Amino acid sequence: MMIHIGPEDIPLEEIIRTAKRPEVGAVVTFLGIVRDDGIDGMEVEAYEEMALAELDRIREEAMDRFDIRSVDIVHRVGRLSIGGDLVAIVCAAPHRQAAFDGCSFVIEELKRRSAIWKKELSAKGDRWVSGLGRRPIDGDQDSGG
Amino acid sequence: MMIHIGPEDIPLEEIIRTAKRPEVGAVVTFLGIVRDDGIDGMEVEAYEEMALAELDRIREEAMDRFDIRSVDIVHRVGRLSIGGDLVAIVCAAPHRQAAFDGCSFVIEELKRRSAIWKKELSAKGDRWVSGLGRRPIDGDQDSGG
Amino acid sequence: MKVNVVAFANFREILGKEIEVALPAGARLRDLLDLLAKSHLGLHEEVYEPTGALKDTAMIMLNRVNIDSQGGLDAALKEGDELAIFPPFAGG
Amino acid sequence: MKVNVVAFANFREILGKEIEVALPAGARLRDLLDLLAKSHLGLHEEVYEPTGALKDTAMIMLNRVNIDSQGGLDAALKEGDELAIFPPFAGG
Repeated sequence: MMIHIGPEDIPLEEIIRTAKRPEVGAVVTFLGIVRDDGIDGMEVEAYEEMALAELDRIREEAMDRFDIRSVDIVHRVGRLSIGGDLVAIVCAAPHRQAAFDGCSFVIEELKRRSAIWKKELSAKGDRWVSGLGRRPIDGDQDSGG
Repeated sequence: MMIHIGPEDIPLEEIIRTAKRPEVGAVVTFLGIVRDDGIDGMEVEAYEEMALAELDRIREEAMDRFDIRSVDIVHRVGRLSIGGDLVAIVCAAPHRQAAFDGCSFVIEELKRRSAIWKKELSAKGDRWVSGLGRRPIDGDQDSGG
Repeated sequence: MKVNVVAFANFREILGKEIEVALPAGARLRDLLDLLAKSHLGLHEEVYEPTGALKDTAMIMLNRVNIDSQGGLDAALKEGDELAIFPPFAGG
Repeated sequence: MKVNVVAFANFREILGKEIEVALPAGARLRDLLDLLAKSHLGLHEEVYEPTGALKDTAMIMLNRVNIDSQGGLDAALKEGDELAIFPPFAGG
């Protein structure tokens, strides 16, 4: 299992291939990409030690809550273009419902709890994306899926 | 968008890459693989014309119901080994909830409505998997995620 | 008249994937199944309950439409009909 | 005493990613923020409401624990403390 924060491309195919084990029947993947909301791209930064520790806790909670066999989480940082990969979560389970539930749980918790920030870059002016910290926001208000 | 039934390997990375468009922020992928339930592999067959027509309807229903931009569905047929890809569904949307909902909808409807059958191959004897046709079954009773 | 029969899964193993069957004019679905059962061992048991009713696990389509809406076993056949027989779907 | 300050997002743009600050013994979090605000334009407005309360959008951790549970602005600082300041998380 892989938990990683870095500027590198996400090796999605390799992660999915590694998630396949004999007892796995379902692999659900969430890929968040930089959406074109009239922006030129995105700048992403992380408080890496804190974010990695929290992602590890989120993975453990997911493995406790759902009948899943593995969770991989990769979040990119640095300057990302429109259509660029932002985050990938790969959740493998014997059955599909647990794989869907685990994958969805991890992305929701990641957005709420991991020390990562995004800035939308635009000719009209850059803008830090409003986060989900103390003031929970319904739905998506940013360009990250 | 791709709807395909065939024996070939599923070009998952290519499908995901193609699903990325400027207005897409989330790509959710379901990959069903042959799980080791004490079997040696699986033989899959389809009533291809009928299954393809139904998969096309399922895709249209998903696009009507959810705010999604694309749905790809690939189902393999023929002899598959443990860990082999069985089915892939790739759903791309501006926001993550619609991508999850669309992907989950398509695999549930595919299992219920598409003219495809699986036989579990085992030294102890081959067995056609009980399907979800007239007699809905709760949960997974087969080795396909 | 001739009708075409396509079969899948356990029914394919009994009948073959696709066969053409010659029937007397006026034949009904029941007649076709009885004729096939004579030459294909095990078909009768896969299609019928001991009571003579169609099994839940035998799904039959006449020209791609479920026979339940076409008179069931009494559905009338005509030249060129396509009959498909298969168990409940189990894809994915 | 010296404390270490790490900042992210809009606070990094104001303060830099990591700075070391010398403070008199007995200093509290409020003193540190006031000292930083003197030399970093815009920090005060990003941290404080006009009322003087901490803004909801200024999250401050002292040694990786939220300051709300450590006395808030009155939290006492000691040599080697790590203060982190950042806006609400916006990853994913």
